[in-house]
Amino acid sequence: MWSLSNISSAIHNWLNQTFNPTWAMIIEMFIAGIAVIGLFALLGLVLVLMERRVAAWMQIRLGPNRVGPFGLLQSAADTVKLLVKEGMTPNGADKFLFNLAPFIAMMVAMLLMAPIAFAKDFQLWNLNIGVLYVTAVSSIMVVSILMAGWASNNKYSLMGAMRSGAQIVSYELSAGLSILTIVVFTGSLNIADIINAQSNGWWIFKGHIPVLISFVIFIVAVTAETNRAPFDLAEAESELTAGFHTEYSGMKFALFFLAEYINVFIVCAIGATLFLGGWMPFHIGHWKAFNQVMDYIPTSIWFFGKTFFLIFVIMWFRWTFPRLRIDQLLNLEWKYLLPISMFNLLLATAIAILGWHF
Amino acid sequence: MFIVNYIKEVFGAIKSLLIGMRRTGYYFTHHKEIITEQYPDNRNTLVMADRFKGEVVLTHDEQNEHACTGCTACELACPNATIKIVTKFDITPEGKKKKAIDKFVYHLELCTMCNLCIVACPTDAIKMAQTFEHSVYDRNELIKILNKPDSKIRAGIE
Amino acid sequence: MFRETEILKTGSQILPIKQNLEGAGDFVINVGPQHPATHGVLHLVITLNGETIKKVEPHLGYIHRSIEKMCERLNFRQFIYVTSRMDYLSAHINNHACAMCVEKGMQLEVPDRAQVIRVIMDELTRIASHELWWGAMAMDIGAFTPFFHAFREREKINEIMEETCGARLTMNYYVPGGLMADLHPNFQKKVKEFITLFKLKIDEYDELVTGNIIFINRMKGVGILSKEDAVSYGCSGPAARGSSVSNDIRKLYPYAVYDKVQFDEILETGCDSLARYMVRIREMKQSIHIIEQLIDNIPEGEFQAKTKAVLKLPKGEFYSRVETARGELGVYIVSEGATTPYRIKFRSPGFSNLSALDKMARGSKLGDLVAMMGTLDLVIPDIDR
Amino acid sequence: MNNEELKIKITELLPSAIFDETGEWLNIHVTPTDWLSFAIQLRNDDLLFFDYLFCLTCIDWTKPAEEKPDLTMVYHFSSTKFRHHIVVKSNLNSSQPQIETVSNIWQTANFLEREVYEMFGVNFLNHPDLRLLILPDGWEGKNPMRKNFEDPINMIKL
Repeated sequence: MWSLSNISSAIHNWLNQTFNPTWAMIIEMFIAGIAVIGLFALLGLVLVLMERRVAAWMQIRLGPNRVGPFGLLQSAADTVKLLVKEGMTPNGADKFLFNLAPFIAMMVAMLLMAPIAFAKDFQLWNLNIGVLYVTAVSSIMVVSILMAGWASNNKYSLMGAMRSGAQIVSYELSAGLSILTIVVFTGSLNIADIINAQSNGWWIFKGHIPVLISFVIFIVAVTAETNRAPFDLAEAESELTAGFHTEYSGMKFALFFLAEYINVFIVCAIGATLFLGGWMPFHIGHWKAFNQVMDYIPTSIWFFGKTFFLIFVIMWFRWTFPRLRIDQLLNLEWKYLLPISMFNLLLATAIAILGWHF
Repeated sequence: MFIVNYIKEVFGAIKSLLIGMRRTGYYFTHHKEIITEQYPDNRNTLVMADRFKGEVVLTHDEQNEHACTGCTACELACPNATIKIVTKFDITPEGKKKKAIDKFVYHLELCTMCNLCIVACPTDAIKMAQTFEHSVYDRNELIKILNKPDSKIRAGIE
Repeated sequence: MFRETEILKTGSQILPIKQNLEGAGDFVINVGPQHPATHGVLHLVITLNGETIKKVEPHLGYIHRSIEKMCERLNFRQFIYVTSRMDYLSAHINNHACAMCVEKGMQLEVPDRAQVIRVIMDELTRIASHELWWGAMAMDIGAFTPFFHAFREREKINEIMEETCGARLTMNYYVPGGLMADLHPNFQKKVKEFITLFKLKIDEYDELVTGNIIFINRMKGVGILSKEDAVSYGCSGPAARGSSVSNDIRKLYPYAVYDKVQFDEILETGCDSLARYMVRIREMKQSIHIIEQLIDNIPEGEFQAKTKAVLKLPKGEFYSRVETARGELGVYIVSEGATTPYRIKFRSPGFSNLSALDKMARGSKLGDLVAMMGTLDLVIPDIDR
Repeated sequence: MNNEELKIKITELLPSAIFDETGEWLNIHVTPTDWLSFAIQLRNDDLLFFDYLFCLTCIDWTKPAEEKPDLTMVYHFSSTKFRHHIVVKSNLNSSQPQIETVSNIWQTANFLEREVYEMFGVNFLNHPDLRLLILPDGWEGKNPMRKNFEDPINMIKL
């Protein structure tokens, strides 16, 4: 009754009864937009707080605990601070591109939200090439970073942007190849189909070693793609002060900051969808009772739980490892991840053709 | 064998990373290890070390008497001209003139807490206090006069 | 794209930047004076070709307080406190050098108790300094967590210092002829507690940083400083010992009671950043070893020799050398027989170590520069004085 | 080598050297004109092998009233092979203080000489990069470490 899909279809039906289909469509789009922006804001608040807490606990600190109960309002206070801050544009900067860049970063993050299935039958756009769409659109992120770096007219920014360009372009490859492993197994690019194919077991359990390897590679590659430590060369605080967003302040900086977290959320959502079964509950073989209990947990909770687990893993990376150097970063991709994932794709194809997977 | 070495290298690398993650994971789950001191909240229970050098004070007893003879040993010992002693001449009951301090001026803003004045004092009149919250809005508030009004030198101290 | 700034047109001193601008493909960036990796106000003008460093040129003086000149008007008791502010991470050891130099000039006999306590304090300071270096260096190369872990142990040392010396950073505990005050009754107990804790935690350092594959790759083969260069550039301390130059003053020219305790001079042959890193990590264990030998054997007796109220050094020149956490600190006093030094020169380890940075950095990547600066363990007030 | 052996050896190399054994180490006075050739011999001689220049500084003997500088360069050498030390001193010409650089023999002298150059105004001939190191760019005026330096704004006279 209260599942997200029921609510959405109820709204859909009511709108269609009240208005003519075109208006209903427009209103629905409007609602979807508001919902996405609302989700963005919420995710930004939650993820920033989560990151700070994870970092604090790993660093034997307490973390934010002053604003609100248990410091829950800390990120809200930060947002207010960023909102009222002066958004400066440097004198020598290319003003148009400088101001455009954070919005592009944000738009890319928003576009990526479209094909993600948040719960059972709850998806903005069930695209038949959903996976391809995600990999394609996420590459546009690099444009905003390059734009920010170039337009800032700052040497640190430029270096950060150039590093990030090299990095994202290379890591696209292994991220794409590891996604392809799942596509090969499923035989579909449609995200809903991929999730349905996992109704009798998640791919990470069904797919033998190739999926395990591609899962690891996927996590590493998306960490690099989202410019998170240990691959945060575009920011590289101790080398480039703040990398591509050195010159940004106030809300423009906040948009970059938010976009980074949203991107982390999205890639983790994709990871959860492809490898951990999206909203599919956890089932064990023939344990009927156990499986039924699992089914009672709402599908949206399953989805967010898995996603946040992956986000936690990525945060765990960040607060444990030192940063790589730019040449080592590219070595890792071209000498290790890419050959391994290519070989892995071959293996996966063979297994898929021979039907050795469960 | 190239391939064997390659695979060994990869697994060795992953193992070393996992060891590090185990360590941070341990601290993530063991909150008893947290060492944060919540400073302004624990003000009531905070105990400073008894030798902590916070600021120079002139000790007064209950009769509002101190032990400073105004010999300026501390003034000479100070590397930064933190202490300035202004003397005056008291008239003793016998009608003699006697040197005594008028003002013991102490510039906290110049003080580096080097403890040399305390060591130099022949009568142990001054000592280091354990206060440390010295922030004020006006720099002039840091110029302190250490002898309390109407205080006198303790009898028997030369 | 990069316009010449105002400074370029006016100052003759900035000429090299202009020359570099004219070079094809060169890219000049200023690291510092405000930069996360310099831990202070070091200003490095770096000429890059892409990511590769062509030249590093330090510009100093942002925290120059002319301590040498200041000391010329402070008497021999007073000038010691100023030196805590040079290399603030090894304040005790700086004070030790100055006190020793004055004692040498006056031929003061320092009581055994004071000598032993001085060595214990020096070694505690060395551990504290290396702890901070370890955390800060890990932070330089991108790992934030070790910083806090290092501070946990350093905090214990600070508490010990606070209890006995009354301050946490600039203690001013040594005076010519001994110590300012006797040990706090809790001292031995607390130091023993610290030793137990430290031995437990030092292995975590290896788990978290030393063994990490990313860390090893970041450090290995980075910032090569050959043995000959290390000597020629006057490098000292772990920076030189990582290039297998034996120059531990504690071992070669023992002072205080270093000739009576047993410890090893740590030498590594790697000549790179990893070697310098390992020297420091192993040195911490040696320091603990020294403290363990001495902590139960502090002789009873006076903590301070009897001295006159006004110290006067005879006419002449006096030089004392100690091993600080960063290397060899020399104090050179020229006395004219007055109560103040006529000329005083501090041979600071950081200054010489920094001069080797250009040699080390050429040809490596920008990311390596922070690793090199990290392993040189630069403390800027020590360089500028 | 001990001081006596060093003396004999150095007298062979430089007959005009004047020795002084009052300090901890053997002091040798040389004239600025002899310095460069002597320095090369100190570094390259197989028995001396002074490869470690650990301290380079300058002493200003000028009385505050005088204008002409009266400077002494002081070099502390040690050998990492034989562990012996010498101190080389050179009195500079008081009207035009200049001496040959040794920065191509001992690399560390590069920075140390730059420091002496700006602080004392000693001109090092043939120095590869004789620019201000510590003082701000465009510094004009006297050399701060000279005894006759006065800065009415920042120096507090007691």
